Amino acid sequence: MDSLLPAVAAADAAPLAPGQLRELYSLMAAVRYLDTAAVAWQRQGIIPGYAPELGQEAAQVGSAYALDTARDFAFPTYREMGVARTMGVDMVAYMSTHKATWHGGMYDPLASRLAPIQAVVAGSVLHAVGWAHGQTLEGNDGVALAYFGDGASSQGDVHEAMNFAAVMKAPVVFFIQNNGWAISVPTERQVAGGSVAARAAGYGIPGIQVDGNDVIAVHEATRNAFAHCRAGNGPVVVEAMTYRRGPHSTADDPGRYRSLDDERIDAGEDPLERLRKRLLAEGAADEAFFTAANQAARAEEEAIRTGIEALGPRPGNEMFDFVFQETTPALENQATRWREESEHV
Amino acid sequence: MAEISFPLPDLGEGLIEATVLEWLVSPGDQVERNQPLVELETSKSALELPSPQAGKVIRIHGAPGETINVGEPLVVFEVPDNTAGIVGTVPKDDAPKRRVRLSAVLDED
Amino acid sequence: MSESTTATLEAAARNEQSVKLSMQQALNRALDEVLAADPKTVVFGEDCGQLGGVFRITDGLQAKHGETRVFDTPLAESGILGMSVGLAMAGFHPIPEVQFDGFAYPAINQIVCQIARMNYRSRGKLPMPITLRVPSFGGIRAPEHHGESLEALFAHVPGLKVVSPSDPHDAYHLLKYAATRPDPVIFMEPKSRYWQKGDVDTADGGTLTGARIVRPGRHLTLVAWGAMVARCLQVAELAAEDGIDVEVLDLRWLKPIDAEALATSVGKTRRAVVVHEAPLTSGLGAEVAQLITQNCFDTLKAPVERVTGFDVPYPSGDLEDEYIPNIDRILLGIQRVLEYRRG
Amino acid sequence: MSGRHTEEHIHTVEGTDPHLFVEVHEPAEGTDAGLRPVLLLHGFSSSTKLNWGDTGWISTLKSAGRRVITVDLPGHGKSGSPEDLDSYSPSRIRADLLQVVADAGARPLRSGDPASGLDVIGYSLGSRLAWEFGATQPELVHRLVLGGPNKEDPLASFDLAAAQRYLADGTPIEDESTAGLLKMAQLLPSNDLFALLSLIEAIKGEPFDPAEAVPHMPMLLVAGDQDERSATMPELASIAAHAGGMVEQLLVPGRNHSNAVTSRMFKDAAVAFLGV
Repeated sequence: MDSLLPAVAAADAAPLAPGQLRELYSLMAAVRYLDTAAVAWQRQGIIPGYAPELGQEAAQVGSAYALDTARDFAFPTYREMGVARTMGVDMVAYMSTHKATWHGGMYDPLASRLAPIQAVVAGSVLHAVGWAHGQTLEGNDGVALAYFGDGASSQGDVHEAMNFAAVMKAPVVFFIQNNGWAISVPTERQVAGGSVAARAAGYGIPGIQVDGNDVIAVHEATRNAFAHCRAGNGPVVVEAMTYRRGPHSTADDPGRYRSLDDERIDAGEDPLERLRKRLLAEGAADEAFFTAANQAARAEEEAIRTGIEALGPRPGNEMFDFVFQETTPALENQATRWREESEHV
Repeated sequence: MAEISFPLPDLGEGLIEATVLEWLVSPGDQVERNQPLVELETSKSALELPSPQAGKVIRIHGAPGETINVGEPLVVFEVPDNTAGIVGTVPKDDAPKRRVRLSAVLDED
Repeated sequence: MSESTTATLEAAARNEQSVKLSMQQALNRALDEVLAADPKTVVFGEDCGQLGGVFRITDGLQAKHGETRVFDTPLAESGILGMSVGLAMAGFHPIPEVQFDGFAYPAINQIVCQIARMNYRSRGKLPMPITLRVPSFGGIRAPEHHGESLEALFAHVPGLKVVSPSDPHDAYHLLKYAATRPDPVIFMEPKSRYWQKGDVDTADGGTLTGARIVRPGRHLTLVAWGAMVARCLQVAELAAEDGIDVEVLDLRWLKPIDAEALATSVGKTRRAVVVHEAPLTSGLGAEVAQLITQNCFDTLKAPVERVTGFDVPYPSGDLEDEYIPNIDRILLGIQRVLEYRRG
Repeated sequence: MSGRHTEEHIHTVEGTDPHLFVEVHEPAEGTDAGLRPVLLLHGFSSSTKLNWGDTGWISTLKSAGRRVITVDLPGHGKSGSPEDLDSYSPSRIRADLLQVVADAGARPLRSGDPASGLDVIGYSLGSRLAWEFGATQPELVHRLVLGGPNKEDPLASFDLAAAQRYLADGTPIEDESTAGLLKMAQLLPSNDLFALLSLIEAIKGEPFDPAEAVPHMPMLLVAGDQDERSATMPELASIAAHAGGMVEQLLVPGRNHSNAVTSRMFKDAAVAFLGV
């Protein structure tokens, strides 16, 4: 497997500054608090469901931290809360999808550079290729960052996307969070050969496997991948080996397919704890920083909770308003009928 | 320009081959659709094969007296790229044929 | 310049605007003009570049507009349509082609779950101005999956619009119209009509929304679209020999359906037969029949008849003529309506 | 085939309708030579389609500006298969043909009017019928082209009993000509064997005797030089010549009785011979 990106390995290899490392920690903490809280909100009846990303904070924050929202674009699945937070998306607008307010979330995908939340497994990977090819056609240097998991890698669309991107030299970073589980099926029964990154060789493009719980390693790998793409060298596959510490979603019961002992052994070290130790060891942060970061994360979570609780249902006419840019007479009739009949009762 | 090969068609009733009697066109000839291409003889009858399309004849297969199997190349045309090699056939706008006639007393109320 | 000279020049200009083209040529010209007019338009699909597409609809466009505007993709329909979504998100106006109706099936996920919904999902922030060209319907004795009629499937999907031209003039104008819309349009080209020529008035497309009366009549309305329009016109001529004056309504837009045109026509003729190649059950004919019944129930002289393909997989070429509504089956459908007497 | 079907105008001869399938093919657009119509008479066990359509004769004549009348003989092609033996007799067929061409617009010859009269092209059995038709209708028939002609009708020596035995229980047919003719008839699933045997029976009742009535109008005799069935063509020519008619003969090299009919040489000669 390619671990080097020859064109850029040396060029963009400056280590992260202490301030950037602290920022990474703050982001991961914010994500951890919100993620943990969201599971609680579901239990409390504030939101009907949620897909936690506990344990994947390093993979999400580390990769999204490499993205330049002035020119790049990210294509999430339904489990990229950490990506959204890192990209600075309004988190009430983002979490509204889990409140069942609006499928794609209430944020503006164009302004935030984050495509709408995608419920179809591997549904958006091809979109990233199309968007990226658009950059080539326009002569822009934007890069598409396509998120998907080990389970999604079984979908034919992922093959089509990698093949298209490789043929067209489209600037796409295929970022796989291999979290060990596709709901109840472990990676070894999902990914033949054990690695998605290994497939890259078949497309003649670089494929990198990286410790997905090491935020610095993830970030550096993604940053190099971006540089490779931006230089016109075509797509890259980055596979972050991580662990889904929580259930697939709040409707899932991992006790039916894995034990707590398994989880303890397989999950490895908590990515936040790992970064904390490193910051302390390098003298980049002290306990006061961590206390402050955790407090800020808690405050942020409270604010988002308030926002989510305040979020009422969208007006029913929006069902009709966003189907087309140019509506149709039949749809207008249905909207009128809906209004009359809903007001009648 | 593109080449399109016209194989010996099934001449009906399960015939599997035909013998070339005489070519009516030569390589280089420009032919119109339905222009006679070749005289063929089968075990049942002799017939003249009309050209399935317009185009320039590039190659012909089978000297007089030689037998060609159904499906084997008979003649190769050069045609404008437009319709060369498209999938399926180009349907003809035949004059409508009917068996059904309408009968109705229309009460114009 | 004298008045008569001006008139002559205008007449000459008008003549130039009316040209005889096949539908293949008309579509090719429409794409050419759309590519020239809008630098954000991209045309792509399997073999769309140098080959010019399996039906030559994109013939010569790559040479003229360049490989960044007109290009070949790998052979994967889901990839083509998924890529269209991304291009639309990047501000392009994609005009992808799937080579044949049946090859839209591998792309159904991207068409239904993505293209049709992205505008909705993004609350109007990510419009999908995608015109998906699908050579459609049967009649050319082609292999399996090359003769299908998917209009009901597409029309059932919220967020898609569906249109099918029946002659070169409409093909030219409807494609130009569809390609400049901000919503996804499934453009179903009747592949059996690609090569017949007709007059195309390039200057005046007429009304491009809604249905079109292609032959006025008094006694009965034949509703059709795509390749069945030409056949219904033949049927109308034959019916005229028998003293029945048939109106032929080309529905054109299969979504949204022009319910008003249906009501106006059948309100006048009081009898209707809808003709399509697709299978009977849950075909678009059922929708048409319902709309007519809804709006013309009081004046209808007979239940709306449907003359359609059968609920069978589209057959091989040898049986095609048995499957596609032929002149006699349509005439028999008309006869059933004419003979109908209430209770 | 884009012929005009004349079935709307049914005339009966001798009180019964022969159910003959007749088509009139107009000259190709813009080519009308202004000449009399050409009647085509096909051979035994053939049809208008096989003898004249698929072989390119109709299109050749149309392109030459000729109006063409085709008719399927009783029991052949798209014509009916009457049950009475009389409907198949050559004399009855000649009477029906006269009615057919009259209905199709053929008019008696008038001096100086190239559109008057009728040209007739026959092949094999059709040539026999044409010979007799010309001999009995001198006021109507302008010229004759007889392809694959024979002085003696091979059908007259057909062993009808042997054929019927063969069809009933498979008893082999000894007579080679009979076996060959029956095999030819059986090759086409569309043939009505009962009707063909009726035709043979009727012909045996009225065998061909070219000397009995000899046509006097100009005639062109054509056969393949490998055509054994037309070996007596020169004798037929001399009968006609002795009677004072103008006779031309043409041998098509390399062709036999079944494949001479498509020959371009044959068609060109016929078009030229009739184009006066």
